[in-house]
Amino acid sequence: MSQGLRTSSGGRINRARAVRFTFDGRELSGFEGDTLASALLANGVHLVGRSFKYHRPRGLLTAGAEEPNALVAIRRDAARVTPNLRATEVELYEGLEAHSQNRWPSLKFDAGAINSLLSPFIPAGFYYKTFMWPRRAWHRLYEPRIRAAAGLGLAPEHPDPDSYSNRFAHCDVLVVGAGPAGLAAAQTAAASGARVILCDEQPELGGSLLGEADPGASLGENGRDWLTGTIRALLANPRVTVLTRTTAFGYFPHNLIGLEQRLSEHLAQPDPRQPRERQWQVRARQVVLATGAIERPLVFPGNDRPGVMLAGAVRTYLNRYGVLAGRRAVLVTTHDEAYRSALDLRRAGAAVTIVDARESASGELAEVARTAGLTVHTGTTVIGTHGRLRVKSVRIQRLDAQGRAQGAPERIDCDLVLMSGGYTPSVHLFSQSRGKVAWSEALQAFLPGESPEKVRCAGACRGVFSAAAARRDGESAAALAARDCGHAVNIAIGEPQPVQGAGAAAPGDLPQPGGNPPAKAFVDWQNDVTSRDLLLAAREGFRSIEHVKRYTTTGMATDQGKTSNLNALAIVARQLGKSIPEVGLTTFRMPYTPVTFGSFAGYTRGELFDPIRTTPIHDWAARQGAVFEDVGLWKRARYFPRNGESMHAAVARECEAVRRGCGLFDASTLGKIEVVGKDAVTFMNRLYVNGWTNLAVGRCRYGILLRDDGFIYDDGVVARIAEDRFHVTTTTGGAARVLAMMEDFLQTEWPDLSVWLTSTSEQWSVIALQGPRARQVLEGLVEGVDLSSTALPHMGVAPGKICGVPMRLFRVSFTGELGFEINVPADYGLAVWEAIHAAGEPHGITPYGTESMHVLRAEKGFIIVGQDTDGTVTPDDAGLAWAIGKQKPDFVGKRALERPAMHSPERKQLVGLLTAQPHVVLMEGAQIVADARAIPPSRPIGHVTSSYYSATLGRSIALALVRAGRSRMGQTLYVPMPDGALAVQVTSPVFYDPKGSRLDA
Amino acid sequence: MQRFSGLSLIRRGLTGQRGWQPQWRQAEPKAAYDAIIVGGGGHGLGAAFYLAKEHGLTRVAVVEKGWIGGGNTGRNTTIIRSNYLFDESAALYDHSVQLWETLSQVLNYNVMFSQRGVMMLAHTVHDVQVSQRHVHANRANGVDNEWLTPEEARAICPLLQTDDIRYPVLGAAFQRRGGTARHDAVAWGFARAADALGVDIIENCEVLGIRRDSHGAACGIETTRGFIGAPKIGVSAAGHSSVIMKMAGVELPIESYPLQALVSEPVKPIFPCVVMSNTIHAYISQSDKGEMVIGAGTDAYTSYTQRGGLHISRHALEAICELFPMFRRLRMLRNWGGIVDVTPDRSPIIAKTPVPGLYVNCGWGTGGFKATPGAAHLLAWTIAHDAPHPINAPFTIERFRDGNLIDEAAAAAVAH
Amino acid sequence: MRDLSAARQGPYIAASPLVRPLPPATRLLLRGDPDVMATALGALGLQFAETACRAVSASGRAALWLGPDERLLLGPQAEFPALSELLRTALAGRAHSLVDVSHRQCALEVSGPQAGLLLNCGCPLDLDPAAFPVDMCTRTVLAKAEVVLWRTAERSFHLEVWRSFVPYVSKVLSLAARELTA
Amino acid sequence: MLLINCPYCGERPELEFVHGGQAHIARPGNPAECSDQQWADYLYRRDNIKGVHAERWRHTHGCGRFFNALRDTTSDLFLATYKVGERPPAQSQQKRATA
Repeated sequence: MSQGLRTSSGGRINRARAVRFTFDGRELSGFEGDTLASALLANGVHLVGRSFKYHRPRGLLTAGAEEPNALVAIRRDAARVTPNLRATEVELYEGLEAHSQNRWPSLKFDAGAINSLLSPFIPAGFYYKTFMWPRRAWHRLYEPRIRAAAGLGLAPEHPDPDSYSNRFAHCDVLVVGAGPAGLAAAQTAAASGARVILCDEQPELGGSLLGEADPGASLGENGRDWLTGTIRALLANPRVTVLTRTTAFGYFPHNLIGLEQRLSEHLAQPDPRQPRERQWQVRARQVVLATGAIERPLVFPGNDRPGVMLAGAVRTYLNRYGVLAGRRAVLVTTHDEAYRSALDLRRAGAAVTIVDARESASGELAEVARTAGLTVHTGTTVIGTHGRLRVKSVRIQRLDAQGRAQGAPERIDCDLVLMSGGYTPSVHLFSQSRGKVAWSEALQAFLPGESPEKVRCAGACRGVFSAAAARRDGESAAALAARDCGHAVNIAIGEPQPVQGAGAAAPGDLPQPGGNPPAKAFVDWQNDVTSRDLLLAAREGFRSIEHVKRYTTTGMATDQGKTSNLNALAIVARQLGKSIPEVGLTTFRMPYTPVTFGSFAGYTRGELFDPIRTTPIHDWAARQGAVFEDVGLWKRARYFPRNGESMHAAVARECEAVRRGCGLFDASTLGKIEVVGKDAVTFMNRLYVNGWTNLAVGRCRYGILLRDDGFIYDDGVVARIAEDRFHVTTTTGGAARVLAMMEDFLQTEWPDLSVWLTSTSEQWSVIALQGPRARQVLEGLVEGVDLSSTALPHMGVAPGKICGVPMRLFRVSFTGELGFEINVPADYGLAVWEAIHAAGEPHGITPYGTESMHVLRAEKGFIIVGQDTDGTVTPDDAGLAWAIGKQKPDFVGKRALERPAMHSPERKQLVGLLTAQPHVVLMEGAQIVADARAIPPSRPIGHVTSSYYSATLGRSIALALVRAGRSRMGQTLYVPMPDGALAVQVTSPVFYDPKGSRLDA
Repeated sequence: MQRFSGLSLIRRGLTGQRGWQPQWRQAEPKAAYDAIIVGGGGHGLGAAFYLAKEHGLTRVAVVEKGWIGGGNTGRNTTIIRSNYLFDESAALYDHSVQLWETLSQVLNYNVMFSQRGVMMLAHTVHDVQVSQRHVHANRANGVDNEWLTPEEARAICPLLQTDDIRYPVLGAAFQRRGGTARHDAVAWGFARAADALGVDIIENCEVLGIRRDSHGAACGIETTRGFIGAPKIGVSAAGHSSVIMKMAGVELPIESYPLQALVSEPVKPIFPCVVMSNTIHAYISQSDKGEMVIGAGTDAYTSYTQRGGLHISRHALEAICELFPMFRRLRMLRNWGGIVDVTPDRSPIIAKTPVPGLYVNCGWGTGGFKATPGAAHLLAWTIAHDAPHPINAPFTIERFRDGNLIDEAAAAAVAH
Repeated sequence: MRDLSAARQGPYIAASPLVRPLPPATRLLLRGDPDVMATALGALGLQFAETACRAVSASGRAALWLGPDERLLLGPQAEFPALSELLRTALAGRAHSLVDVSHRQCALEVSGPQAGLLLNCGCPLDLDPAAFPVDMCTRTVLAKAEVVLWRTAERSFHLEVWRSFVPYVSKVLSLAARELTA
Repeated sequence: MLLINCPYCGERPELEFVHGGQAHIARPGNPAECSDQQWADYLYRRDNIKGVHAERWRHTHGCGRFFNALRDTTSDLFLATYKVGERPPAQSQQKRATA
């Protein structure tokens, strides 16, 4: 299959390297340097896609990122299928496999094309007006049909094996776009010594110059040498980072710009260990936007047939890729610049007829065209085209000044139609910087004005279209930017020149004889929005451009209106009798062009999605076959199953061991804060509900922390290590929160206090040894501390050594048994744990996990903040009012506790619940009602917070928050479950050793 | 009001669809009305509709600073559910879901309410406890919600990755009556129906002040298009509620934060329901056009810029890629932001205010869209009766003074 | 009964070409007013200066400014008793807080011509020598972990990482390093 | 990701900071004398200004200090940052924040 439309010479492709690829299974070949689009064209393939709604056959419209039609899926293997890529952006590589989209069974014969016949009955927004009867049909019948017809490419179905990377970067001057303006800007900034980043979405530097027959010639004196010299200098300069295949997709506050660098998309065999894309977050002191301009299509009947393309694109395919898109071309234009394309085509041997809608075409280029023998029709419009899968002819009609037909329409046979409505400066990124754009009547375009960010625009994106002028514009913008960064600018550069008008034509649709709006005149190619749709929207009262956009979906396709917004705006403005600036633009939003989800995630995936925090004893537990649970970022051993035990069986065994012998529990994840200073006790008194003044050195107390709304925020044992030093423990989840709250009060409310905070959460490994035999196990190991109850009573703390390692020994118990918590410096945690475990063998020492800890503490009626409380529970609700220091004038939350709602008898209070059938374990979160027969909405009076089977008590136990709970002791309440209500009796929350005698063993 | 139906489409199709009239009039402000609604979003337009339809108040005006549906109504992720924890919230949001179920027919405007189910994932033991409490509490309040095992969750949403991810999915709470709707259609549907009942919809009319009579009661609003009088003023201005209410000296306990959302490029249908995860902060559904609609969290600081930081979108997409690893290759098409007014207990305020004749509907935070018809109906009732409906009675400004908070966020957040 | 004082077990550290674990050290977190800092640094033989985000180091000891009233004092592991005692006596009677955090965190060294580039895979700071000169130190973030970053030489950074975050930080650096060495 | 000028450490990325809500809301000296409304106002009432407002930040992953800032909530640009205890620098409320 020879490349029928390939020119014999020319183009920036490597004709020595043929590259084979497939499109919908067809074997084709192009050259190295081709895009999929140019290679397809070279092979005479114009039909590349089907439109979203009417499934109309579509060909390439453009040669760049603004392409609305040529959306393809690229498949490398089953797990590497990427939908919705633009063929114009896909660089060809050996063995590339491309598939067209949104058509069944094939591109040529698409059943969806039926919609095109139904088009009179399915205008814009038709789905709001129907599909409402019968009511149930929407979910079962209509919606599935609509969803099946919608969507473009197929969503990937397998996990993506590719990896993505991210990088922060900083520079003095970030230049976006490496066309004439951008290259000049980067070079000028670099020359001043500034640190520069230059990025461009293309694989090659040069921007619009790449589409010219002789790049550089248009750059003024020694243009060619300047171009090659500048590129070489930039690539060699260590202070300049040049990023090709990199799109600046988002402008964020304070000059933070998001870049998307495609690293391996163009390679036949990417290295699997290397990332596919990298997302940069660049903080730039100054930004120079040189983002160029996008050619506007024209709106006339039948302007969407394959073979109808933008004039600049045809010129690019010819000059850059050596592809002559057609032999008999018709150029339809309202703009002088487009004549260059006609002249280049002519030179390449194509026949070209020019149809200029303007009254006269007197520009210099028009004269050149005429002298080159091209026929130029003026004051002529296009009233239709012909050709289903490829344009075959256009019908043109001369109009008089009043728009009336003059003479008969004329048909011109052709295989290619070029169109150009002028250029739209790309102000996307500038607008994202919250810069204000202003309408230029002379240029018929919105130009960048002022921005609150440190940004300047240069070249075509601010209406300076000629390459030579753009070059000078880039130099002056960069000189000012470099100067604002404090770099001396050595060359005399004036202020950027104000923009002069170039007599551009107004956007909108070409005039039609008799003025009635034509059928099938497309404004938004991809979403199939016609000028008639816009008129319908205006007619139905959608007058704001934002309403028109949402009602017709113009500008909402994957090209985000890059080729349609201005024309749509102009058509709506004329319909409403307003000027274009009065109607205004819709909001520009990131990303400029679509950006891969994976690159936003970067390294944050799998094991690195969130840090996995493990304690010093984790590996020992893992070797024992522990099952772990996630608590915040921590992994905590939940239970230690032996030879296939269920959790239930393991927990029963572990609890038995603690109650009878002794158990070992890793409490290292608890938060720990060292509060030090002469005002430490004053600080603790102001913060926690408890009184601390009378807590002796060497003693501990269970502390409760509220927030100033009166609700329990955290709790934990507080030990007085010295007169001016407290060791405060918090819940695992509360560690960072509590420290932040403490610093807040200290720094902003009580800066006079002489006290400081230091987190010691990870300084200490904490080994809880609980059970009647705990002391016997410890005796052999510790030195320098008297373990007797008199010397070290319950809630005592003492320094000492264990196996030669410094230790803080706490006598505390969260199980109700004789208990110790051995705190040793973290790196010693594992060795000391193993030593204690070994010493405990004869005493039946057993490791237990968080599940057993929960059961043991529930048997004692101890609360777990976050489970038995939920941010709406006061100390009294939880039965902890005893902890409140009565004489204290204030503590955090005290005032809030005096509010009326805090004393309502109807508050939920913590109680115990015993099921009528002892072996039934209530579900945590189950609701409690007073009346068994209550049918929803049954206004429950409480809910179960903790519920377990207690091996010790031989039955299930539960804690619950119940309205006026403490006044319902002995009452029977009900827990509604799907298969019937369960009877429960309200009891005290302490089920085991209520007097606490076992603690003082 | 021209009737919408398949037939009407065909009939008018024969004459080039030129027979359609404006869906709502571009009304000029009159000097006085029986009631004014400030804010032309779904809540405001809906309130005007219910005032006219259920309370016979037809001299009503909706005053909108920009274009109707241009605020949060046009910027949200369109999720609808009522599986809230507390009795007061369950009643409020389910009142709304019940209205959603017939809204297309009531308005004769297809709002595309799709009850495809909303699945809230549980990743930790704590999550499981919180989710199951929701399931039980919802069932007790007559709100459908069921607990799913990871296998059952995957049966409903096959793409969901439950294992060998950082926080494996331990289960999910699934409300079948939850789902999504087409947000723009809600604003336009209410506008058209209200307009047909005589309500004046006045766009491009910014409120500059609230005038009060000698007794201190509200009696009208100063706007960029002149003074408009009315004895009853309902403010439903979402992120701008503080700005408007301060004009009447009413201080609110709300802060306005940027909330971002994003869509992918459209793909063929592959995602059947709505999936949400509090633990890894992400929620996702697929629009009828084929785009994945993904919600992010709020930014850390208050802002009226309607945009947020790149790190916030990155955080949301990290989570989506973790739960749906095949979506890594999808591409973001568009990212935007709104302004959500957040109260200390994450529950709304639909109530009378200290200023007689002035009513407020605000504080919906990230959950306003799902409440649209319910909030509208209750605001209209409160205005018409000068007293709250039993459902919105608890949602007062005074609750913060007395401590009767309805704290939906607290329950989920605290990890022991 | 065995003496375990030598049986230390640090966290897992993923290997990577530019990252080297540093040996265990003495770490004392000192909080107090500038005059307390001056006294302490004097006692340690270090040159006191009030400048923010700067570290001073001499003969194996260092003092890292982490906040206006907070410095991390580093020394060899063996000198822990001597240093603690030296500071206790020097600061006796002065309002301050001195807390041993030797085991709370571990130190990694990131060095080589691409050290800054590697760190910028997760650290948002400008690590160009002009912006982050030798002896600059600060708490900052690296991906989802908090670290203390201290440039000890033109191409060498000292990283302090809390113990349970060391596996995560080292794995992120190891993964990101793959792109640099290729 | 904002760039925030910490009064102690200089310009740092937002990732190192935690927002602390509206500034200059001092906790009442003697809570016992406050009415319920006054206490609720301390806890919950916020100005939520659209324009230049004073807010708190903490350089959590930095020097750890709380400080205040004047920021324009319609552009997210900072006018000034200043230490706890200092008065906000004289800024006319209407001055538009420029970069």
